[in-house]
Amino acid sequence: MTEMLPVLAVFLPMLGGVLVFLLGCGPRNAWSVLTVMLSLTPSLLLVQQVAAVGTVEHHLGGWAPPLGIRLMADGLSALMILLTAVVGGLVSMHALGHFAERANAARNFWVLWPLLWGSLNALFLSADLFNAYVTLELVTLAAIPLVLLAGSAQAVNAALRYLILALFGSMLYLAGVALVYGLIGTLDMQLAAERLSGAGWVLDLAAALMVTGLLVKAAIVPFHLWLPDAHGGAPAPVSALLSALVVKAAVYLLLRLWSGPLFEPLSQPAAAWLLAGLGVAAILYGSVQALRQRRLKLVVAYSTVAQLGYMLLLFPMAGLLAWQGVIYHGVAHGVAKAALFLAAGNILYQLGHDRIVDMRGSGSVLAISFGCFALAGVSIMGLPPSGGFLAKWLLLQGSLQAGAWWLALVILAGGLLAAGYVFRVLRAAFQVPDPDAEEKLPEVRHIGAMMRWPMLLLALTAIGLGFAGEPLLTLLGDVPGRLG
Amino acid sequence: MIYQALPLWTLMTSLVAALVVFAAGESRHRLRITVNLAAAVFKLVLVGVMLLGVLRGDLFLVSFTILPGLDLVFHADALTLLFTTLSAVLWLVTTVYAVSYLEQRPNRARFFGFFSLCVAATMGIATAGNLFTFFVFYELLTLATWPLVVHNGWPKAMAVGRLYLRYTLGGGAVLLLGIVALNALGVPGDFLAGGSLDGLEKTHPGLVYGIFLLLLLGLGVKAAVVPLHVWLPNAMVAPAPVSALLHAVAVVKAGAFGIVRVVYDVYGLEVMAELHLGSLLAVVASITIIYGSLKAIAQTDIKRRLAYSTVSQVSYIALGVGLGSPYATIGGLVHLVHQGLMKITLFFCAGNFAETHGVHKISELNGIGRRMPWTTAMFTLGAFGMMGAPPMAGFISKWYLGMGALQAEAYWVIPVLLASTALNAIYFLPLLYRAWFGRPAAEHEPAGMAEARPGLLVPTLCTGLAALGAGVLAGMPLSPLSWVTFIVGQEYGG
Amino acid sequence: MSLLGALIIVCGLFFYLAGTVGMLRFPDVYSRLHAVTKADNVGLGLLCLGCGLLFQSWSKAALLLVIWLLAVTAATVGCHLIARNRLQQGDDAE
Amino acid sequence: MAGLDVYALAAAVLMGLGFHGLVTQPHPLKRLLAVNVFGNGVFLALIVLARRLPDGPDPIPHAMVLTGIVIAVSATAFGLALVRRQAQDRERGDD
Amino acid sequence: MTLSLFDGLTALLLVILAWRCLVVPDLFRGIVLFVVFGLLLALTWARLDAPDLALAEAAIGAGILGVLLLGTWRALGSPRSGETPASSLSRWLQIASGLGSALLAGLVAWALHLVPGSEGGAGTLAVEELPLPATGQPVTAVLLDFRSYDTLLETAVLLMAVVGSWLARSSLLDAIAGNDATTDTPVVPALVRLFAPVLLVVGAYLVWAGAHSPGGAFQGGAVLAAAGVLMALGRVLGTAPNVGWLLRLLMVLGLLVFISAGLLLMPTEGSFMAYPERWAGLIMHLVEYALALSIALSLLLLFTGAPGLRRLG
Repeated sequence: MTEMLPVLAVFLPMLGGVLVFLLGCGPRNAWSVLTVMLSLTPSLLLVQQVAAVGTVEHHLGGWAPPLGIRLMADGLSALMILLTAVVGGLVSMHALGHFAERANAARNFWVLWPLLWGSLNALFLSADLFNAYVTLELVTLAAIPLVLLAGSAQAVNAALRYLILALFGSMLYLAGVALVYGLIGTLDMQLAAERLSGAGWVLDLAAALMVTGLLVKAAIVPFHLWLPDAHGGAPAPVSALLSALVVKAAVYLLLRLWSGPLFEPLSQPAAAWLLAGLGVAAILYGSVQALRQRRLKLVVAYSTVAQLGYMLLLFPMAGLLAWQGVIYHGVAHGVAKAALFLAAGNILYQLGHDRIVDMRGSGSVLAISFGCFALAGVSIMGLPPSGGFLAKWLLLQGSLQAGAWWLALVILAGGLLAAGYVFRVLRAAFQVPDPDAEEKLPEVRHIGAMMRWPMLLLALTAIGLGFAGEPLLTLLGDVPGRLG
Repeated sequence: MIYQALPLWTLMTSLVAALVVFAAGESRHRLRITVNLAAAVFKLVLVGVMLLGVLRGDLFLVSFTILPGLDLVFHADALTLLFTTLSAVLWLVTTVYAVSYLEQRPNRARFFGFFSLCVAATMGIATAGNLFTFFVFYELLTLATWPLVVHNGWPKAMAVGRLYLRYTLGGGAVLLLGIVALNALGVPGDFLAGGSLDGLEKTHPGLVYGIFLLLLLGLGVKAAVVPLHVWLPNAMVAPAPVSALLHAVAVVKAGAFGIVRVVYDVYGLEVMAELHLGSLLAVVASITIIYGSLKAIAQTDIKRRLAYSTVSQVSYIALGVGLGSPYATIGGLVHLVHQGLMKITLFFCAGNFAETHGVHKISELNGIGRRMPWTTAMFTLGAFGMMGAPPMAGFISKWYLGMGALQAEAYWVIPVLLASTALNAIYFLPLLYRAWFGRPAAEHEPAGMAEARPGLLVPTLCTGLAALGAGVLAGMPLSPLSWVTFIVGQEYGG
Repeated sequence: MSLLGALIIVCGLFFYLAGTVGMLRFPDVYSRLHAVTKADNVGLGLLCLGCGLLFQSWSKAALLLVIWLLAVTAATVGCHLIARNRLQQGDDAE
Repeated sequence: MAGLDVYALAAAVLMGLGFHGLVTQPHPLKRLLAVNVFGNGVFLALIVLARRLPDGPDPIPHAMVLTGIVIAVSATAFGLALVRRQAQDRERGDD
Repeated sequence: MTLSLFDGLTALLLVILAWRCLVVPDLFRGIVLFVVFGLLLALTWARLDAPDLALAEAAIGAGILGVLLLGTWRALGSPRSGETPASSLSRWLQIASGLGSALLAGLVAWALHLVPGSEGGAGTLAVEELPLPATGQPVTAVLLDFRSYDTLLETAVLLMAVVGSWLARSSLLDAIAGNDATTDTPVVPALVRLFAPVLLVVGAYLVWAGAHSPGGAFQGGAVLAAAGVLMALGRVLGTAPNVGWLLRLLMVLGLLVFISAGLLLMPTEGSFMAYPERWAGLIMHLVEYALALSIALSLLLLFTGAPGLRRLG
């Protein structure tokens, strides 16, 4: 049974999507709920198995690599699958409420999202360079139509831009894979890691192509242009999924490759510092942009640009602590960002707009939404007690141990900038409305439990991650590959 | 197990109270008050039990592994109890005061929720067993106090809130850097009597010195050490109970308490002396004492004058700790409690003046003594305490500080103390004179007595008399002085 | 036999060349269409014939014939549509 | 081998052209074409590499390219739908 | 010698076509050049011993994509969009981009020159191990057996692209049908009547032939889709606002058959998509036909751009 779980984690969600495609959401969303169950069960079982027995592998079609494709669930995969399950499960619940009045959008959402879920799991389980390309494309092509659910012209523009860049990114990645295959004739990551040592500058070029492609997909700073519009313009649950999970997919692959076949090229100081420099640029630029946005969802979207930057700081530190820190950051950010987007979406839904200036005094009316925003914001700022804080702690310690003290300064500065944009929103909520302006607050729409609880649970999880470092990092285990 | 985990439970009482208050919502006034008071009383009982336990020599320690090799540790030693007792008592009193103060105002659920959270954070700071745990609650305190500072929601309050965050979060970041640097060098920063550097000062003296500066910088923001004090006088826009709490227990004391912990339980007196860090601290503290007093004289607003007084007085603690002799330590630590009691009394009084008669400026105090005799009497007690007049609590602190300075052969401190006393007199005596003997302005019709509401007055009386008692009864067992002597005995004896 | 096949193929190529030159050089749509369809259909036919001779197999030859017929039909229809479209657009323009 | 290196060169040049087109062309349809040109360069490189096996062409790059073509065409078709929608929106905006 | 002249010319032509297609200001010309580029690429695949790819490129890459591109050009409609605006980048940036591209091309070319053949790798194994009659052809063996997982996932990509196109709500067929010359000429329906059956037969043949010679589900599916496109253009098929359940089922049939065959046999066979030896051939054929149907329908729907299809008169 254990060996089948990886396969089930990929295909049960996809079957769910196909089911909804054929039959619709069903009476009272029965099929949607069933789909969520189908998706959650194998994911959670798989994580539990990995925690219990360690790495789980599956040779597809019974063919061992290099001929066949291998699925592998190690600690890192399990952690990402767990993140997807938790965020995905709760966002699904929110989506049931969010799309309640839009049957058509609901149906499309429930087709695409389970497919996306399966695709994400497929990517996290992939141990094959080319299969990773296919799964990356799956993730992208499931994600972009979701952006369209907003239906606006802006969403269409963002989607098109996203598509073109994503397609280009994956082609770059594929070019790198082609070179690697030409060098050693295998696509399996493990085998490639063993055979590639000392492959010279062709491998460096391959690494450069693959990494650039992934950076484009991950919206790291010079390639971030599509992200704010796409994430800021999509419906709230979609934004949450995109920011929490989809952009992480490309970063995940980058980390996976770093710990495997691309270890040598990416460990050269020049490459490591170049990547970290991009990360620093992302942190500073994204944060400053977030400070300048007028719309709440754009603030949150730019925050994603900034937060992704932290994950690139790993390369010059290259130690166990930094590895744990970066991945914990990914997890914590995923949960917190999903909570932020759901909160922002709820605020938008309740007020009918998300202009920060016009939110004055709405804090007492929208106490729960703003409360969740604040809780998740704590994690984004990296303040205790939260998952973001533990990640920051690990990263700081890693950077100091590696002697990269100025990275520590950047991390701290990033936290302060994040505090700037989070508190800017909260300030609007706390401020009393201008007594001179006789405007009363507009009618506030009520949100149901289905939209309230997932947001609250995600926000609490973001805080709770501040106490869950031990079990999760034990699940993650050592750095796979050569560094351990 | 439950007994051993008492430090955690004291924290949990406030935390649970906060959650209940948040969950109950705005309209459940009675439930909110009941929960708050019950939690405060219950906490007091727990702290009492712990106090006796520590006296008996029981071990209170509970820890959770948060990251591999990093624990969240709660413990209770004598120093912890000094701070927890102060907080628990003052929380109860301030809750009563706040309930009365905020009657009929909006957003009370939010206020009391964050108020409880703030106390929980203070408890966490007091019971923290290592620097990591300390930092967690130190930052939580920042987060929990911000909503209190901006509670009014006026543009002025929001601006001050921004200033407050800039200072405290910036300080927090510096502190974090220092703590992480220690951890990266392999020192988990456990709070152990005599220090826990494990000889690091021998191998990396430069780093250890630098890290101390980082820690001091980070903690100095909350302790309002000059020039990091700017937020404090501005934070006066907050409602009176918040000011009282910020000044007497929560924020500034968190900083001061942190300095105490770092000096005694992380670095240890030997290292402090070896690297001449103690004298550095004492000099900084002295500058703050004088500067704060001078600035206080220039203020016309009562609360702002009190605020600058706080800036000055809190640094007595740092001074005592920095001097590093037993007597000076006693003086510094006991001032942690004494200053709390006196300053909270003063702020309660200022709140009473403002609430009852709308008096904010010093110039408006004329004749208030006849209309609010009880409040003014308490104000007088507090003010004399601050000046260090016997037999008030403040006198004890200053006496021990002076003795300690002589013991440490730091003779330059004596003039500082004398000057500070003189300055205190200069900025407090005019207030008292106006209040008791000043002629009310013409438009004030001199109606008879108009005291503050009982809900405001009773807490004021309690703290004022406590401040008096702490001085008069200093020789009794379990008085702040004897407890501090007990602590110092442990620190220097062990 | 194979020589004959090769000769026919070369012939077909010539027709193709002529058609292409016509398409490039002729002044308007109609005459271009004329050049391309006529010349190319013949060219393709000759090509198929030549290949059939080279393969020396009846079944393959039949297959080539089918291909030629289909291509001719498609070219005819395409030519018709283009011309018609042009005619309508030209009418609109004037 | 030498004859086939011409195709390797072509593959590399196609990638360069595609990249240049993507950077410089503003029209989304052109950008889609540029990405496709780039992709075809990559595919060509894969097939050139497949020929370097001594005993017959390597089927694995062939399968990879086939998969790649289908993915690229799917994505491009979707992109074209978006381009049309963009034009529709713009027309509606003009009215 | 002649062959390398041919190679040189082809490669040169490929590059020139790609270059022209990207730089000509006229969109229509660009598209036509791209289609020609695709056809030449198909020829190149054939030359490089990749007949499967040649078929796929001709049918999918040049054929279907060409129709889509031209249709989109048509749908953009207004003459303004005929000329694409010149680059908005400054001259220096353009030069920088050009230099960067040249550097990229140079590096890749040099790397491709250096890369050795991957002897003894997966490819050698794949050629040596041709276990089943159903997959007698190496490429088919890789696609449907060794790396069938990739094939399965790419079918899902196609499905998502179709759903995405629906969401874009921009029906291509409706956009180009309104003012088309095909509307009132009897020639087109006649052509459809003649060609559609031929294409259907050819498509089916390609699927069937995939096992032992070039062809397979994708190539066959694309030809079938071409038949559909022809019928749509000839007004035999039209768009409908909604999808019937049958159409939906057909769209996901390949995916469903593929997944369920894998999942159902997993408990007995031990791994996903491992089939018992006796049934393997049958299952793989079944999968191929189902895939071909789904691919054909998906490509057709990508062309019409509307969710549904209906028969016209």
